[in-house]
Amino acid sequence: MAVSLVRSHSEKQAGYRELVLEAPTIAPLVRPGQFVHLRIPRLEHRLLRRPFSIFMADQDTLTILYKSVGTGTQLLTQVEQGEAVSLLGPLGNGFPEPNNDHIPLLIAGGYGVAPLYLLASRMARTGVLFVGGRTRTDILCDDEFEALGWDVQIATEDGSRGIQGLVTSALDAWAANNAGAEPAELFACGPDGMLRAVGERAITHNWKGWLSLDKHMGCGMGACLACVQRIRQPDGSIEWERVCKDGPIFEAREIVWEQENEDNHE
Amino acid sequence: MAVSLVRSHSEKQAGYRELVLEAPTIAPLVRPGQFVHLRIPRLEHRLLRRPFSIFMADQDTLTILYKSVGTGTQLLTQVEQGEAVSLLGPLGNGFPEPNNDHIPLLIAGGYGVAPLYLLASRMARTGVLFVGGRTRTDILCDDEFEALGWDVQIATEDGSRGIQGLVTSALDAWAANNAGAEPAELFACGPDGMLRAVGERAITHNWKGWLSLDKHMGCGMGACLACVQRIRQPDGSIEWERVCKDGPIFEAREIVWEQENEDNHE
Amino acid sequence: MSDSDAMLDLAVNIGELRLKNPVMVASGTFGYGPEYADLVDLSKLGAMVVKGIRKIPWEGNEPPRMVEVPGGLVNAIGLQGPGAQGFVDKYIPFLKQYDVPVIVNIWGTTLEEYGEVAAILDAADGVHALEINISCPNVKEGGIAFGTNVDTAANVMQMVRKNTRLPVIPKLSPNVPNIGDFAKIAEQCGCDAISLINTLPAMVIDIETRRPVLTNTVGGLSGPAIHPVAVKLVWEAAAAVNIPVIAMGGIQNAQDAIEFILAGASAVAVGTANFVDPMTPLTVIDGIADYMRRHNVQRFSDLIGALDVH
Amino acid sequence: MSDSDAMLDLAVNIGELRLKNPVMVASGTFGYGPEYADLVDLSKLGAMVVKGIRKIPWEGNEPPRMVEVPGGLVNAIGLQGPGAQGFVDKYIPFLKQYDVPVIVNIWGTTLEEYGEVAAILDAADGVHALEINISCPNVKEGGIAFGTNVDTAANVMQMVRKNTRLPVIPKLSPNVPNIGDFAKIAEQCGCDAISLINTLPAMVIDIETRRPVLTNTVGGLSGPAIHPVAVKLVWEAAAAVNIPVIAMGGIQNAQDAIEFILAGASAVAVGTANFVDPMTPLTVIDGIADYMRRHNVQRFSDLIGALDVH
Ligand SMILES: Cc1cc2nc3c(=O)[nH]c(=O)nc-3n(C[C@H](O)[C@H](O)[C@H](O)COP(=O)(O)OP(=O)(O)OC[C@H]3O[C@@H](n4cnc5c(N)ncnc54)[C@H](O)[C@@H]3O)c2cc1C
Ligand SMILES: Cc1cc2nc3c(=O)[nH]c(=O)nc-3n(C[C@H](O)[C@H](O)[C@H](O)COP(=O)(O)OP(=O)(O)OC[C@H]3O[C@@H](n4cnc5c(N)ncnc54)[C@H](O)[C@@H]3O)c2cc1C
Ligand SMILES: Cc1cc2nc3c(=O)[nH]c(=O)nc-3n(C[C@H](O)[C@H](O)[C@H](O)COP(=O)(O)O)c2cc1C
Ligand SMILES: Cc1cc2nc3c(=O)[nH]c(=O)nc-3n(C[C@H](O)[C@H](O)[C@H](O)COP(=O)(O)O)c2cc1C
Ligand code: FES
Ligand code: FES
Repeated sequence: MAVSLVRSHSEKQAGYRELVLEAPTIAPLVRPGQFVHLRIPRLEHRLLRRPFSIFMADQDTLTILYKSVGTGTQLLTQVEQGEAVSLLGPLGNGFPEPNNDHIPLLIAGGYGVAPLYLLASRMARTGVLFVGGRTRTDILCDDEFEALGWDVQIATEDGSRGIQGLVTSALDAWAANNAGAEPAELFACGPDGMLRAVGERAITHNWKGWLSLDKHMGCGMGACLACVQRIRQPDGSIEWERVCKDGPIFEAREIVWEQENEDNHE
Repeated sequence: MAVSLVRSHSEKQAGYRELVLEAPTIAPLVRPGQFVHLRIPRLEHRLLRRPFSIFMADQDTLTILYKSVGTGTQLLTQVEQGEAVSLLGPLGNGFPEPNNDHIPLLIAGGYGVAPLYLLASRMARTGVLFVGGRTRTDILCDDEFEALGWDVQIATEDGSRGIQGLVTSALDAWAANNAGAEPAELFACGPDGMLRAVGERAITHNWKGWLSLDKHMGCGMGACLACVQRIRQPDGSIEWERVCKDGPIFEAREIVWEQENEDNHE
Repeated sequence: MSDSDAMLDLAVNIGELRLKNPVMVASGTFGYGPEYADLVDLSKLGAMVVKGIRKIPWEGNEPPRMVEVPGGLVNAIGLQGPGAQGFVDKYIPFLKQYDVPVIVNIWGTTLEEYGEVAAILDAADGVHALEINISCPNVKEGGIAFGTNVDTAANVMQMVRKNTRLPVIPKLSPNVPNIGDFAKIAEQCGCDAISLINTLPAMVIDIETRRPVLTNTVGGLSGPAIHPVAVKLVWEAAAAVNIPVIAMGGIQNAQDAIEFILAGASAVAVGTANFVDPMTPLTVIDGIADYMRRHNVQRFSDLIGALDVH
Repeated sequence: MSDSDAMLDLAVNIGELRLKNPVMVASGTFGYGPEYADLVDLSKLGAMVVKGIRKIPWEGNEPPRMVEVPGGLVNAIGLQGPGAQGFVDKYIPFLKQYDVPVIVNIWGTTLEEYGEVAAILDAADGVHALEINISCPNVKEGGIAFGTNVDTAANVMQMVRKNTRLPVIPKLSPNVPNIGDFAKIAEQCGCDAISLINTLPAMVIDIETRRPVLTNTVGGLSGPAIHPVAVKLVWEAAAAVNIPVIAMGGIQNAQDAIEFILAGASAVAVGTANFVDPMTPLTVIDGIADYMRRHNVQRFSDLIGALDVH
């Protein structure tokens, strides 16, 4: 737990902002895929903290990349340089060590690029980033990935950038072209529907698929049991695990998706 | 009811601020002693509006002079030029027309100068302002009153400005020096203890004493009955009246002060 | 007004009373009519519910009577009022100027007084329904003392029913584990509707003086803080009976009101929010209309109870 | 530590259990111990109250299980847990590392299960008291179903009392008009203390999908929104009995806790505020000490019930 000062806060592109926090006790500990649980200043009429993936981290600072979607994130946009923000973190399991014998495929939806960028920036090798969104302004960080030497493949639902369609179509096309060439390992972050579709690809192609789940959280510390997800255990039994503590990253085969309400995911 | 834009907002002196609001539908209607009921921007976790006396009013704007004392007024200090503020007003009865045959004596404690200044600035004649406070920084607007040609008498409890003591001591001294010279009319705004003491002087000297009461308010419109005060009626009976609607100004003889908890007033 | 607007039907019946829209103001939060009339055209309201009235004039409690808390306020006004005849003489002529049903909230300290105040108001021209307050936490006798026991509640309902032909609407106490039983008793006693919730019994202490902030010691909590509690009780009460339910508790906007309606309320009342923004009842009406347009609902009654439980 | 600090005595007894200070963490809001242990030294707490445990492991409800509302949150976790033996095996060894009394919150779907879980925990070394949950609104059987009727509540209390020598603390439901009766029954059944309040039954509806937000439909409201309601109930319950009262409901800071203490609570528990700021229990302890210093109170017990009612 730390009180961090805002070093800078700026718009990255329409609807998305970057918040850089001075967090010398947290930042050096960060593993890619972890998140911070942030108390939004002046959000007095709502109680809970908000979870955000860590987008960048060095010795002194950590950066989050966020989209303004509701009461809290809208107020967050008003935070100013020099203000104090209370942070819990780094939280969650983070991505496992990538297997360097496999080509890494990163699949991102919207702000899902955030943890994947930290992952990519610390990887021993480059691979392919598949990044999707509704429209062109939802495509983030393609420059940054290209600067790291990654192949960036873009898909938008409205066709305003890259191929028109879902990010999984781009992934499927890649898989078809590269059939058998090289084993791959998937790392994905984005909406549930996307993660589920990515997970199916991982299973079909017999690749590992590491999916970062996005669940509404209470404590963020494993105490309240608000964020649970059914996870298949090594012995075949199915148990609740806590997305905040045991996750947010699970392997595609472990996740027991809900049968019903499939369309009800956000 | 109006949504007003903040024309300016500045510190007047340590702890006191002046907020100028564009209120062309309200400002021209204002009578001295009336107040506005203000919804404080970003005070989301508290519901009620806050009442403030009108300090200045012209055709387009009205000004309040306030002290930061709690959750709401502290947030109010953060309101910026150009921001929108929701106002109800002008509310309350306001001071009666002064009797021009009598010398007006104004007695102010702390922010109590606010309605008295509007009153003075619209009076046909000048008189004496007695202004008191705990310490020198609680003495407000003496310059403004002097500019209007008023005699200003200052009292502070710690003696850091003017005479040391209560404002009523200054009033008593004046009354002793001017015994019988001229009939006076009192107009006072400040804490209950002060008002009560001023009311006693009014009765003793057989002057009219118009006291502006400060009660916690709910609606400010006469609907909720939160702000009631016992008032002696012309027929001698005692009835609750609403400080927000029937007041905030009552004549000293009408007010039935509470017997108990005398020291409990703020 | 667009074509689709012309077809929007916001009207709803509460017993024999037809409301042009389902949004009332809650008793005690809008005075007797004149207080907000300069700001809000009373004719636009679904109904005007006036502050609690007993037979005789009543002083209410000593101030302080109200204190703000996070998400709400605690009040102990204590039902100050001009008495039944005083109300009729002083406010009915004013209210008659408006095209709005007037619902009078009534109480008494004895069973008999409930009957008497009902009879006086029944005889007055210009009163359109009676809301029976058996749930006020702020008076020592009367109010909640009647409302938390099914038998005494039934006695009051029958007594009022006997003394008026006007629609009768008992206002239930939230402070019971079995709200459905109270709703059913109301239906059995021939009441035309029920309303809920009244404020939740509450207390605030000044830790510096070590005294209760309110002179009455306890008061009633209202405002957004109680809204999720009210939704649950309204849902339970509406499921228990066939008579209409009028819902209140923490409504700040149309969304809060629509939650109640989906849970089974036929009408709603805006209370504490009037103090925050007196236009709230009107914005709630507009917001419900907007919602109906967006969801292609033409008749308001199709929304009532349209909750899809998992 | 100054001279006056050395003399501050924050200790308090709950039955035979001596707490070094009166500030606990509330069941279900601090896990089983390890969750917050890196941030908060458990040895500094007055007591650690763990999440509700029944005899067998229990799945709880389907998510979503929590939703934020103004001034609070509504949860329907549904008492997910590892079962009595699972708890003993998995968490007692960890908890034993700390110098803190462990209070286990227990429940069952039958009277017998309450007895069995009590017996299992009684046999375990490292459990210091049992809090009986007869007030959870989020399980279909058990919980609140037992807690809103004086007779069934008494049966549970007697059953647990029979099966343990540990201090027994029934946790009362706020959802009753007569909390004093439940407090008295607890005293008569030989319970060592009572705790209150549990969450208030509540419901949130998503008006776009027209479904309850929580899969369980209803949940329990906690947080600042319920604090004034809790203060009133604690005051009433404390007045009814001589056994100690442990108070909870919306504590965010020392001031909120002191309100409870002045109203008659011997100890308090911090719940939802742990999610906002895990340091809250510690800042509440410090704040109580500050208050005692400022008010020249040397023994904490002199504050209990020190309210001066008008
Ligand atoms: C592990 C994790 C990492 C995340 N990383 C990022 C990130 O890097 N960038 C980013 O922009 N967003 C991220 N999110 C989503 C972010 O937490 C939500 O957008 C945010 O909580 C919305 O808050 P609000 O007050 O604006 O929305 P409101 O809808 O007003 O919030 C109401 C409640 O719902 C919760 N909530 C709403 N939407 C979500 C959501 N999508 N996920 C989880 N909880 C939600 C809020 O936390 C709050 O408790 C992440 C979520 C999780 C679980
Ligand atoms: C008719 C009238 C005119 C006023 N004129 C002025 C003025 O010109 N300048 C100025 O600085 N102040 C004035 N006040 C006092 C001002 O309303 C309070 O200082 C303000 O409400 C405090 O709000 P808060 O949120 O900062 O304090 P908090 O203590 O956090 O407020 C809590 C609650 O108590 C009420 N409250 C607290 N103190 C007072 C008080 N002294 N009077 C009334 N209600 C109070 C608040 O309105 C709120 O409902 C006036 C009050 C009244 C009744
Ligand atoms: C100041 C005040 C006065 C009230 N007076 C009455 C009353 O006279 N009779 C009554 O039945 N309810 C009374 N109520 C309760 C409201 O009508 C309503 O049931 C309750 O406040 C919940 O709604 P809300 O949260 O929207 O305010 C009063 C509430 C407040 C805040
Ligand atoms: C997420 C959550 C889980 C809870 N679980 C339990 C529980 O297992 N057993 C219990 O008796 N109370 C449980 N409670 C109730 C709390 O212990 C406490 O009584 C209540 O939340 C009021 O306190 P608060 O407002 O400080 O949170 C839970 C509350 C929350 C918010
Ligand atoms: S958010 Fe509390 S356990 Fe995950
Ligand atoms: S504040 Fe509501 S009547 Fe005066």
